[in-house]
Amino acid sequence: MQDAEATTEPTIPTPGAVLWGKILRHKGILFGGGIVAVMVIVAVLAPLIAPYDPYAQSLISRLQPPVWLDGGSWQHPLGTDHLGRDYLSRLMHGARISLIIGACTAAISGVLGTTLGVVAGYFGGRVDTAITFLVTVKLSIPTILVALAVVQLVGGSLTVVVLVLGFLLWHQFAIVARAVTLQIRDMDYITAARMIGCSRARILLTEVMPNLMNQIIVVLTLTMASAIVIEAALSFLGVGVKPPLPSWGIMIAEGRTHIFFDPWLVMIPGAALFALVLSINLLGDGLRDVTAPQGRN
Amino acid sequence: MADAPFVSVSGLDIDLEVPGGRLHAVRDSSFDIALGETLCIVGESGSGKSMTALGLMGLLPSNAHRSARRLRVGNHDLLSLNRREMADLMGREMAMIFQEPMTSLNPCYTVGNQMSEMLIRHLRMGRRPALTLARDWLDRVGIPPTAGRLDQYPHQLSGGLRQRVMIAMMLMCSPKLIIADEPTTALDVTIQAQILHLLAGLQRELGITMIFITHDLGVVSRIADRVAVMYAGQIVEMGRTREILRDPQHPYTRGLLECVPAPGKTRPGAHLGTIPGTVPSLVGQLSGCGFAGRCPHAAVGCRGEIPALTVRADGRQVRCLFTPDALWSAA
Amino acid sequence: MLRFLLRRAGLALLVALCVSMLTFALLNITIDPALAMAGEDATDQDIQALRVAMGFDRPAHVRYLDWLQSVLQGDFGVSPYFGLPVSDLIMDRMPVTVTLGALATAFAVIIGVPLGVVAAIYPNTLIDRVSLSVAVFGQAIPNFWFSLMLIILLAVQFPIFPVSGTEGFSSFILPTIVLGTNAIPPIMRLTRTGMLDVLSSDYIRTAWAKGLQPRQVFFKHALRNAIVPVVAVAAIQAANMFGGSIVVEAVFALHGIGMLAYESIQRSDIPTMQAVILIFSLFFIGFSALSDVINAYLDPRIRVS
Amino acid sequence: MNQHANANGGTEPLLELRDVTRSFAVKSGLFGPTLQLQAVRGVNLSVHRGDVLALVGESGCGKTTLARMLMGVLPPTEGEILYRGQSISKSPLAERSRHIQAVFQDPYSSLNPRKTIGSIVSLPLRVHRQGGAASIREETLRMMDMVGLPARFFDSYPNQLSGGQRQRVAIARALILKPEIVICDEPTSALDVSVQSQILNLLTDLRRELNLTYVLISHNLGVIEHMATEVAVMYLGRIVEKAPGTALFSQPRHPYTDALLSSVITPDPDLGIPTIDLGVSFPNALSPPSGCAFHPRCARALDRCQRIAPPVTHDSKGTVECHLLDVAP
Repeated sequence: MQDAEATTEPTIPTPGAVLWGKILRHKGILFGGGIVAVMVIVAVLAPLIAPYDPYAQSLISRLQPPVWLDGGSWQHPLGTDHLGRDYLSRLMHGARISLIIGACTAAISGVLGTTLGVVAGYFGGRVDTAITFLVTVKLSIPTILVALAVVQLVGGSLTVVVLVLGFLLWHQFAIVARAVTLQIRDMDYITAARMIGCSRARILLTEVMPNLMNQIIVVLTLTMASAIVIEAALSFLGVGVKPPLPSWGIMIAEGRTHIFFDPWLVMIPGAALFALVLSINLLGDGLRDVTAPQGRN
Repeated sequence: MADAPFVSVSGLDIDLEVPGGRLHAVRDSSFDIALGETLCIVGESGSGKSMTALGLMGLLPSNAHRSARRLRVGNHDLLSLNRREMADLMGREMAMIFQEPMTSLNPCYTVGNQMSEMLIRHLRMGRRPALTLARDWLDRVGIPPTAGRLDQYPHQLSGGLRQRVMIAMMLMCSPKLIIADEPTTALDVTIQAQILHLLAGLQRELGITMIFITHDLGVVSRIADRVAVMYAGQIVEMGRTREILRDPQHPYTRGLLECVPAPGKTRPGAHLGTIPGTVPSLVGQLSGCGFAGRCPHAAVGCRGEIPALTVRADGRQVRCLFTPDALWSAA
Repeated sequence: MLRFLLRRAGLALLVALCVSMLTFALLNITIDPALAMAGEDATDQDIQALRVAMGFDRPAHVRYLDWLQSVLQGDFGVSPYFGLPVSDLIMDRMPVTVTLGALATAFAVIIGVPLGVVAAIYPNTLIDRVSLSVAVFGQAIPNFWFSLMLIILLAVQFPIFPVSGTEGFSSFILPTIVLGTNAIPPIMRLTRTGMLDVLSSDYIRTAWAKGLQPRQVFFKHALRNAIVPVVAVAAIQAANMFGGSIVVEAVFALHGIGMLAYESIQRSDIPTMQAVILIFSLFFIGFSALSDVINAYLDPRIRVS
Repeated sequence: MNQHANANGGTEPLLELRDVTRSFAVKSGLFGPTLQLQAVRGVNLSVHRGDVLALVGESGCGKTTLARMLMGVLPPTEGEILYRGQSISKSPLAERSRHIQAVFQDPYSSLNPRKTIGSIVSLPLRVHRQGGAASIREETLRMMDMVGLPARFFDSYPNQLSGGQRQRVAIARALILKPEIVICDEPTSALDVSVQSQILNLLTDLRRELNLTYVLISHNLGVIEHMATEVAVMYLGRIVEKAPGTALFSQPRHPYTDALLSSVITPDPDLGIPTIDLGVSFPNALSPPSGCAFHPRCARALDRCQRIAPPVTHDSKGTVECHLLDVAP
């Protein structure tokens, strides 16, 4: 029986307040969320705050080291690349590409996967069998390989990369949405809503979806992180967005030629990528922690 | 009781670390049980009855703290034992039967494996003789040894059968004390009666001392020699079963008995007795009688000091400032 | 049990068929393969000639069935770029990738599972925090950048390992670390949460109440139940690594299937692309079927009804 | 009490079940063969206005499946369920929901954790567009007051309420459309005894005030004896005995009813543990025994019980399905 009964007090806070309290006390969320917030601000304001035009080449000031190395200066705090472009400005504009790819991909795959998952979980039967099979087939398709192949054949642009990744990364949403919907479907409040005469659409939108959102948001963050990494990998391999766009993957690929003498050209954009992905993951893991159903004991 | 009691618990406190602070799940629990006697601990959810049992067995969850003045079973002082010595006692000297037969057996191993494992561990038996003994024990708890039950997995058995397996398994090493935590609550009524029969029969036959945890006053009345009624982490009344059920002296015990629909007592369509309100929170600093908030007889004094468990004339112990005369005659 | 195996194999075949169809459709119908293969400077005549030469002028379903029939006989066609039969190319590259896959899978499982178990047995201790940090780190680090960092750090600053090429066992060490590091987090996390779940279950409480020794409780009773979902995830990770990691093979210049995939994609070599995608899928399908069979062995609820 | 007038079948039944059967496809194991499980096998039953019809039986007897069919959320595979003579599977859901409502067992899963109490209780009114926002709020508060929920809970969430309070919310939601029939599926079995009695008293009062008809599903015979005017005993998907509550409890006629009643344990220290002669194993519902499904567990089973399905005896004392009725007077 419910031991929760023992702690029932009239002053128990609302679920929303409980959640916010937990979020504000969770170090991973605060740290990860903080870095993500800074990156988003930098990305949005990049055209205004970047010190130079990220495409402006200057052959006299090529391969200047960052300020903390010998020969570096505050003129180019992160140095310049092999074409003399300001590395800080390219990094700031690169954040835009990563975040746009991450957000758009997560949105497309989220809508696609969640819809499939909820439909499979709620209706069950043949519909479920079909969608589950679809997910199995999707899982068997190599994501990076197919993304590379399609982007290469169709031509690399931001839109193509977003669309391809959006259609390749929906499975996690479908799996999670289906599993949670299966649990919710058997809840008595769904039966009660059916008995009241609610339409299917109303039940799905007002009874199922709100209880699903927490888990979907977690998947959203994790999918965003993998989309960002995959885009960087594609661009690194020369099959993603095309130069001179300052994608971090392209910056790493270009810096690779100078890896033995100017390793910072690889380290800086890679570190930015690592930090962004790490903080999105920390945010997602944290959200999973705080929204997880109360454990036993 | 002339002899020293077989089980002696004194000043048992169990606190749980919960998000809001410390939950005082069991407070100053003390009881003695004679050899071969059955003590029922009865109470509602959150009363601390299961925590008492788990605390005695040393099976508390990791967020729990246990302290006591005395915890003795037979010649063993449980407070002085380390983890390894305690493990030697568990299953051998004192065993426990749990509430949920469906989840209390490991789904990955056969019945025979899980039963013989006990004998191999405690009695240093070989695998073969252990399996033979396990088969005998299944027969003893009413499972005919024919159908190759030893090779079956738990999910192939019904709830009643699993509970029989559990009982056989826990009694195989002939423990002196058995703690049964709501062993029949998850079962159907007809199965419940059968399991109670089995348990009571084996207990008498083997001379085992039993602590039986339940929320069901009906079960208490049929199986217990003595009863401890728990409320909000404390024993509020303790004594011989007949006396407690016939003449409850704590307002909570009395209220609880009136809530149970019983034939002849309540007419269809009539009202049952109720205890208004809900159980108080046990988190943080507690004061006064735990039942004061729901007690129809609560007075100013009830909210100050925590009342002590006092021994009354017939040997029963009651945690209430008032005597029944003062309470019911006025009402 | 036999029935289970047959039905599982049937499902695997069906999935393989669907994947082959999808792959074929993706590379032949959604785009014009002749146009893609001809390159940018090709004239219309060149493209038309290529179309006829490669048989791209026939209807798609005919080409698919044709292709499928050859594939079933082990013939993936001839690579226009390499000028060799694709099956020869694959057989040539397979040993490198399989070696790397086996090493990396072993590395990930050997580190991930024990770390997860220990973290669950001692939750909220130093060891738990360390293993969680390892997981967070391994999950977030982009593997191509991690490869480059290892090259900078180990191969250049402390030249112990070869940084590229396929020269004996030592050239597999860095790629194994990179691939394995990516696979450790899911395995470790799932082992940890699985163990934590199982350790708070009723039957583990029963095991303690039986007076069993910690070793028996943790390894006999808990691990067997907790490992079931881990097997499934480890199979997915293994499939990814056996299928060839393009990124890692490209960075370390290992001539495996991943490298072959990269080369064929850069040259729009469609027969080879189709073959490597199919090979990868077959690894995935095979490994996930294997994990289901292992789990049926581990968990009698799947096996015995 | 007008229960006896009802039992005679003098008035038209409010709810009637005719040969209702429900089977499920069950998969054994992940890839095992599919089997048919007959959860409810040809049930005939009628509920009259003002009745409290209790369905009792052990787990797996089909009472929950039957309840879900009465709620209209699970269609019968065969047979018909009639409300005032009309098949409920044919009447639109919106129409049905005004007459039949339900209260569920688990007060934790029956309320959407993301909605406020006010929004949960008022949902039926909003779905059926009964009045404007102000009048809906007023009606909701009136209903909450009726079930003993203070108005300050209007904006609370379910997690802020105790189990008993949640069950009051569920009752308010069920009654706000003023239905005639309320299906109570184990309404108190998740609650503590002291809370159970509060909810039972509330249900008793509401029935009197609103002239309700209850179908009460329970495994607790104490609760049933206290509440029910009519009792139907289920065993392996069939109703083996149906009789007015007082008659059934004083004079059970089916051996299963007898066993069930004698296994009830009331708080009486003078009595021992009852002996139940039912054997240890429960029959497999996937392949119910031939003849009378109860014969393998029946201590008085005759030869023909194994072969021939027992006849339905319908007389002034109720309905029984047993061969023994002809043998022993």
